[in-house]
Amino acid sequence: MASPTNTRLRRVLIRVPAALLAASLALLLGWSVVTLPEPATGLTGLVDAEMENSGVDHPVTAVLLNFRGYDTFLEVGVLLLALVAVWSLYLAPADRDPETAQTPVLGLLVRMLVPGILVVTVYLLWAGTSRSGGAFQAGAALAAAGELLLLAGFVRGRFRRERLVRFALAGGFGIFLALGAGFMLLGNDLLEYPPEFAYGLILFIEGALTVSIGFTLAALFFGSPLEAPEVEK
Amino acid sequence: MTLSFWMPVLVILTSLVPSLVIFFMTDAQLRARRALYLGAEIVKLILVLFMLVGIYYGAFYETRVALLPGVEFLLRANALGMFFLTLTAGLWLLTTIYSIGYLESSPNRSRFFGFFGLCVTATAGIALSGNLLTFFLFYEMLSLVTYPLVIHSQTGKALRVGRTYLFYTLGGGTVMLAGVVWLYGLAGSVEFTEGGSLAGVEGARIPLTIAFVLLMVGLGVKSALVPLHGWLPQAMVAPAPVSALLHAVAVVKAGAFGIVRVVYEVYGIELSQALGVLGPLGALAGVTIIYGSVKALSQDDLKLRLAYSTVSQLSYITLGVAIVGSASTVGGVVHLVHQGIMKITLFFCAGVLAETIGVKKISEMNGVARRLPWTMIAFAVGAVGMIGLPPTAGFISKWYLGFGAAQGGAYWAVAVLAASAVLNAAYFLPIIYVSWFRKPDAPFEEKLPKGRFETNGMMLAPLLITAALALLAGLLATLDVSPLQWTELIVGREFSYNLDEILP
Amino acid sequence: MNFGDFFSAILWTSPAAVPLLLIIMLALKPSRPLAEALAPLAAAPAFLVAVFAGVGTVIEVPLLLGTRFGLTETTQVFLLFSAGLWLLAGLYARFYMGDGGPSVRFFGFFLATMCGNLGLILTRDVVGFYLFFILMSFASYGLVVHGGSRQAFRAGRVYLILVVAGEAFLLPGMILVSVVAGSYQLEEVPAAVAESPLRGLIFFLIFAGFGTKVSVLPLHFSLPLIYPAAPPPGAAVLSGPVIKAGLLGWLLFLPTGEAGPLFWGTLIAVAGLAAAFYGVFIGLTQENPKAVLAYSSISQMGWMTVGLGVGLLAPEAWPLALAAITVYAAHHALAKSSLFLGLGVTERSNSPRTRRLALAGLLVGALAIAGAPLTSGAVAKYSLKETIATAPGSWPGVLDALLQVGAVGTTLLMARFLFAVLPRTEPGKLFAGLWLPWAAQLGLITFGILALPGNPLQTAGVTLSFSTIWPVTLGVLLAAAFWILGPRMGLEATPRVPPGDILVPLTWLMGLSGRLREAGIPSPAARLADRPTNPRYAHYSEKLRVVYPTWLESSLRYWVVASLVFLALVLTLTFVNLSV
Amino acid sequence: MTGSAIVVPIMLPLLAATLTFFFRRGAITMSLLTAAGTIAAVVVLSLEVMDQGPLSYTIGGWDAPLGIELYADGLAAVMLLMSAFVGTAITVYAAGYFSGKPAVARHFWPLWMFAWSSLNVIFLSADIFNLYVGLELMGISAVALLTLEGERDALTAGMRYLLVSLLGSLAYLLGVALLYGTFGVLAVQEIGEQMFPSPATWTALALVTAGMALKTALFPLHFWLPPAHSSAPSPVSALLSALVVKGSFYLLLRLWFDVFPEAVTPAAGQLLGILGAAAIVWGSILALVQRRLKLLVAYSTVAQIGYLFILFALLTPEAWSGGVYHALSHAFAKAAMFMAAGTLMHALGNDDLDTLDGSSERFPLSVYAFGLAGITLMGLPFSGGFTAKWLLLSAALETGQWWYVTVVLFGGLLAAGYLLRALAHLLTPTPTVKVQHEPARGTEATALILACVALLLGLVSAPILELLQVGAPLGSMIP
Amino acid sequence: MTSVTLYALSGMVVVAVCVYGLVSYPHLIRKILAINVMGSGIFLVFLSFSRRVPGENPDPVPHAMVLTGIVVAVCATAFALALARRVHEVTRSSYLPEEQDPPEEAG
Repeated sequence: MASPTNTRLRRVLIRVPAALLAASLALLLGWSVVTLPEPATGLTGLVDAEMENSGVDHPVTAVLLNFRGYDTFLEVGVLLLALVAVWSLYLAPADRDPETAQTPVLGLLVRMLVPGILVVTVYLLWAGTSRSGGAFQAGAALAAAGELLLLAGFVRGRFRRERLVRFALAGGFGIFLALGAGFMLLGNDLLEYPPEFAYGLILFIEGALTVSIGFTLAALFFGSPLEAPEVEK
Repeated sequence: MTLSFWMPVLVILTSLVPSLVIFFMTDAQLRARRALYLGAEIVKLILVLFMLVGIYYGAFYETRVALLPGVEFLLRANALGMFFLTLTAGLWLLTTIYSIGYLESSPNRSRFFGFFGLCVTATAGIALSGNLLTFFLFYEMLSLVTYPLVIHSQTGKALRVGRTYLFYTLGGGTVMLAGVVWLYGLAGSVEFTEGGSLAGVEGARIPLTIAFVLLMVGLGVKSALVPLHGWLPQAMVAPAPVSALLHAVAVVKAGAFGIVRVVYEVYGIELSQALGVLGPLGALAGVTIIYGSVKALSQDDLKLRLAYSTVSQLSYITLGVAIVGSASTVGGVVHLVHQGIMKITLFFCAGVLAETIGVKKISEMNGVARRLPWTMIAFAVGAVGMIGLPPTAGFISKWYLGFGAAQGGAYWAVAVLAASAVLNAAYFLPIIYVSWFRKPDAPFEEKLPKGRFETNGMMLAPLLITAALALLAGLLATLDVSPLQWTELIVGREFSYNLDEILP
Repeated sequence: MNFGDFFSAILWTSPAAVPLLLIIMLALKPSRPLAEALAPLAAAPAFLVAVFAGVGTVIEVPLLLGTRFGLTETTQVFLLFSAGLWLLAGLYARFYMGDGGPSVRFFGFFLATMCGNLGLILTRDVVGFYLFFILMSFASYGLVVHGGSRQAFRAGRVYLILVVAGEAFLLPGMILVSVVAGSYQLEEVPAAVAESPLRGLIFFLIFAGFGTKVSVLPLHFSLPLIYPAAPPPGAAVLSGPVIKAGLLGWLLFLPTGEAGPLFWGTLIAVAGLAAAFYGVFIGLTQENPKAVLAYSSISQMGWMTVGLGVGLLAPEAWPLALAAITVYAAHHALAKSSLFLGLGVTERSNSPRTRRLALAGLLVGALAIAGAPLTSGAVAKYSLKETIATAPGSWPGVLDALLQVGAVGTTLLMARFLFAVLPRTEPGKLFAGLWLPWAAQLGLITFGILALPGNPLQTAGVTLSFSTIWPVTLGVLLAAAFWILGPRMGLEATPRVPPGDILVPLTWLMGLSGRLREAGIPSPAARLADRPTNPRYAHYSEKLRVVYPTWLESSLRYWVVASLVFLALVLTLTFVNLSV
Repeated sequence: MTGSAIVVPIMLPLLAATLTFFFRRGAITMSLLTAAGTIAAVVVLSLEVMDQGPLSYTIGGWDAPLGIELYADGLAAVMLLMSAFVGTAITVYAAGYFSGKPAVARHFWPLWMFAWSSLNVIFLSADIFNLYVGLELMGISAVALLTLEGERDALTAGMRYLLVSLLGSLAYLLGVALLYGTFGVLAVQEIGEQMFPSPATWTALALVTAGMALKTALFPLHFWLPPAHSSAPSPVSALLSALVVKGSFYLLLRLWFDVFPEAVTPAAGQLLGILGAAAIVWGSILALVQRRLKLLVAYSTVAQIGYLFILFALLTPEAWSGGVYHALSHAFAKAAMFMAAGTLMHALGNDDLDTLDGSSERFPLSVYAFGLAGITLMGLPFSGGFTAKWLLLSAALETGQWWYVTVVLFGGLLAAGYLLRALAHLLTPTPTVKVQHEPARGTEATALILACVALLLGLVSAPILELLQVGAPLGSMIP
Repeated sequence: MTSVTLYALSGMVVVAVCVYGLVSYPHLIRKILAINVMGSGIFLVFLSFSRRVPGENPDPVPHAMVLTGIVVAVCATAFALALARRVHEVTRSSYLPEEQDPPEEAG
């Protein structure tokens, strides 16, 4: 029987009920949003109360790195996981030979842009403690620089010194874990930073995270594993 | 933990541990396995006899382990349990000797003896169980553990039979589980107490009746009541010792034993009568008796005929239980042992016939007695017992059954007994006639090397012992050591009957 | 159990125990010759018990359900003539059989039947009686099939079917009796049965159960087959003590001597009469002398049944009736077995002189059966006549006349037997051991009457009265007339009824379903069983079981369907909450 | 603040994940050390929970509404025990299974460590957003493990599984958003106390339940499970069926009984119960018609999951304990069964039932493991499955919903049906059994040990049930 | 109906549209796109809740959650795209097996 999927009839058969159901879902969600309790409560009060011993003065970074540091820790774990997952697929490397890719305009552009991006990354990292910014935004910028280099063929996706590459990728998560668990030996809870060192620690962790996130996102963009496959799959 | 705690556990372990060990022994270690096995059995028999004497003088053995909050794993030795346990322990020893002789050459014997031991562990568990849940646990274990024995020969046919066997037993088990859970819901922990533990539960008549029906279906599968007996004739595909111990003693008896337990020690006779469930149960048993015998008439295969006769003989026990009256109860319960002894003799003979001269069909049995005189004498004793002629054990149980039925006014039961006697004669006497009074039409094919006796000594000895037991249980019924006296002790002590009703 | 008890226990159980012991010795090779020698005397202990042991001493033996041994007046008489007969038959058999395999097998069954017979006479409890009765019935099968011929096995099969049928009636009967009596003692049985509400049912079961052994009318067809089949000593024993055991069963279990409804009495009397005359008519048409004797047994047992019926009708005169039946039974046992043994002797006596002597002996036996004066037959008939006189209402007159006619009939039957014996001879040596026991028997039935209690002369005088003489003489005259005129009047072509008469239609009926099946008309059950499952049905089940579920499952896999189901679940969950 | 035993089950596997990612060699020893460490920590934690009652642990020193709390009650402890022991068995099995394939093993260990820690994150977290992150961690690592060996149908099944998993997580996230919008807190305890029925909470409940039902493959939404679990490499299909599925089920349990108790209506519970009953029947029917062994076992998972959802309709302490106990014993039995099936398929080439004929002679241990695991799945006596079935049955009878009684009983029979069909093939003797390659060293033994533990759970159920009652939402079952 | 609920409603509409997209377009990349955009829709809803809190600066916790959510979404989408590419490499089709579509419809 010709499956309805490949006929015009099929499109109608699918689309109409799908639209109906999607609409009813929208109505349901809308209705629930509208009827939310008016004096909305939030955690602003608590956050402000605890701001001074969070080590940073930007509330989002405080929540992100200190109050709910555990979420961020796991989130970086997810990032590393995604990297391993993509590498486990052993995708074929994009077949881009450097000569053709490097038109003169692109070459010049890359040589000017990359240092600029690096400066922006450092700024974003620094700003995180007081204004919106921080490890993720800086990491993203860094990743953009990396992708430019890869696209322009400045960097071939194969690094010989594999251990360094792996440290760059896993370093952020490793340091975060080491520090978080390390302080437990001094008797306080997991991921609990003594208030007086909090600022320095958070900044250090954010720096490491920025590097790792940048490299990981670039590697994810590139797809196939960055080190030479020691044995064919 | 006093002796009374460890004794039941010890009895169970003496058959569990050796069978687990035997699983891992290769077929070659013949001598070691045989020694381990026989040693375990003898130890178990001694323990059982020790407990038997203990119980006689009022000792108390109980093991109580909390399985689930509010639900216990309880092993308790009471007179009825010991009765069944002694039967199985004794016949297990004989069957092992027999199967050692029987399986001289067949492959993967350690697997056979392993599962064989597990099956007897389950039966011992059933005998010693103190409450309905423990009984159910071992009851289901028995179904599982006998499956590999039924499909031991691993032919296509055996596997098909195995499937029907499991379909029946697991189906029955599931239905029974519903009943057990329901009772636990209604009356908390259901222990086997004198006069029935549910006697106190008032109201809730409908659920109690439904639960009773569920339990009876579950137990009916193993005790081969008519609609649920389909698996028994088919299970004859199993090797002889299996069909001897399992389908003549352990498996089917577990069902009948269960029915006795449920009617007398779970519901109690008054409550069962009040619920009016005994009438239909008795009727069903009557129908099974007649049906089994009629079907047996038309079977040419010897083991099939014996299987159908088991179907009918088993329902004597259910009939005895269903008829309200101390004498019929005694008749029913004592038939538990008598039928076991007699039927195992017949199956042993069938096994010898098959193994020594390759005779499986009754049409091939002309003049067999000339070649195997002693086997056929034992067969005759067993057959006469089945018909219920004095002086064999079969007569005693049939006599008490009839006596109780007449006393209780259930004359239809007396008629059923008479009819079944005729039918049994109709399908057993021709076998005796053919084997004794006809000349063999062709010389028999000799399958075993010519030894000192007519067949392998290890197969002949158990055969003759059980035949002698069948005779003695009848002749010396009035002596204290006889199964009859022990049953009167059970009925008097545990089923809340006053003994003076029974005749001297 | 002090020594006295022990000794008496041995004494009482020996009649039954000795034969069993001998059987075991026969089975084992080393002790076989000794056992063969002792076998004929196996009945001796029983005879001694009958003569010396007093009446009424009861011993409890822990056998089966506690069997009890003892004697009453009637059972003592039964034991007397039975043991005597077993002794004589044993001696006769020793010589008739010779030695070797078959004789050992014969003696095996012979001893087993003896143990059963003597046991049931001696035992005083219901279960014991049932045990020994069953043992006797099944063991006597061996005597019947000893010949090994096809007819013997056919007779054996018929006999076995009757025994099993009898057992089917006896088991419930025994159970009901012991329930009603509340105990196993035989003494309390008749009284308890009389006033129990189940009297009718018990009566029928006991009557039918033992009737198969006594071969009362509808159940008589096995005798004409088994007597010809069995060897002479076997037949003698079967026609003597074994058949009387059935009668003893009736005497012990039926509510004799108690006031009861007249219906049962009349029924039994009528059945007796019918059997008496039926036996004579069919007997006359028989070829084989043994078959004739079988029919004569049926008729004589008929007369005893009449006596029993009368006894039931007049309960107050029951002791007299009991005595009469016992005497008649004793007479018939002795006389009939003497004829069988005599038949064995005449067939083997080939020299004219011994042949004439044997025929004379047979004549004496036949006369005794016919009730000629100076024979035990006369005494039996006289005692029967006295009991008939005690019958209520118009019964005495009718019965008296019938008795006389019956006597004539019996004499004719005996004549028929003698004509049938003439041409027959059989190879085999005539041992002294053969005709001696026979002669002893003849002596008993003629001069035995002198040994009866009461003064001998008076009883001899009674037998000489006219009423016993004319029927016999008339019978002899008629027989002579037939013998002379028969060949000329073409009477030879009297209708030949096959032995076992009603058995023929019965077997035809039984074989009906078998023949129908061969004729291609399958029984409904067979037609149902092999109805072929039509292929279409199989196809549907395959479709239902496999095709639909897999199609439905794969359709679930479409993303569209999956997501729609997901959304539907979300919506139903919320609405379910809203609605409640 | 209590001892740090509660943190170890999460941190140790994460540490191992980074180390195994970093160093090429020594991955197996690191994983085995992690397994031992986790078992020790979990046992210590269970003992603490047993005598001190539910433990809570604030991360980063910030208290509940602001910071994230870890919460360990009886349910969490039992689930942690399950994940620790089954995880260890899977680690040992995988060590043997992947010894021949270094390229695949290279990525297996970090992924497996991530999956293992994500399970422990979910079991211990008491913060609804944190649960989302844990859920994502589990989802991605599960799919990555599934597509590890790169076969054709594993990839397509993986793709479908990823889309389904993401859809489920996003639905859950939307539910979290609505809850935060209504209550402004993320801690499970606080929300539970302030919960009141309103359109937002109903929608949140619906979204969350639907999401988790999709990830746990409840009946109508189970389409992705069979292809995924049957095409995965055997240690992966064992961990998917035994552990990953239980993660989302645990989350649903946590939400229904701790977050939404007031908003939940009996009708909603009945809906889930009916879907569960339908799952039992549907899964078994399809398992009966499968030709491939691993597909048969996968459909058996669909059926067994049905048992878990019946407790939502019964709502009594016995039912709740029964459902959880079933999850526990099913984890052991199903892991053993998939391992055994995997070994046989690996050894004989393919897992078509006909080619598996007679494998009992060559691989008795695996067939015995398959059989013993089957006993637990059928819920026959002396097995963990029986205890669970007993509790569910008594609860169903107590609440008078006898149709669940028939379904639970009938389910056991159906399970017997399809498992014995498979066993019959394994047992029929065939002359020649063509063995492709010998199974790795420890693999067969691990499967047998797991199956035996599943049986043992039947005997030793009393202490585990007592542990389970600590902080049980519907009150303790033990009077 | 403050302006903030308007944002929340729009977020919900985005989610609904993405569900429709996920359902009716069989192409894998379209499905991954739908899932990614649905994530953003949910983050929009989150942020609108942070603004509903009284007081001048918004509630920082939703911001942190959204940040974490975005990173997770990035990871998931990256892995999904890589997987889709691998599926295409192996099966030469960018559709799930049960929804094989003729190329012309792919538009």
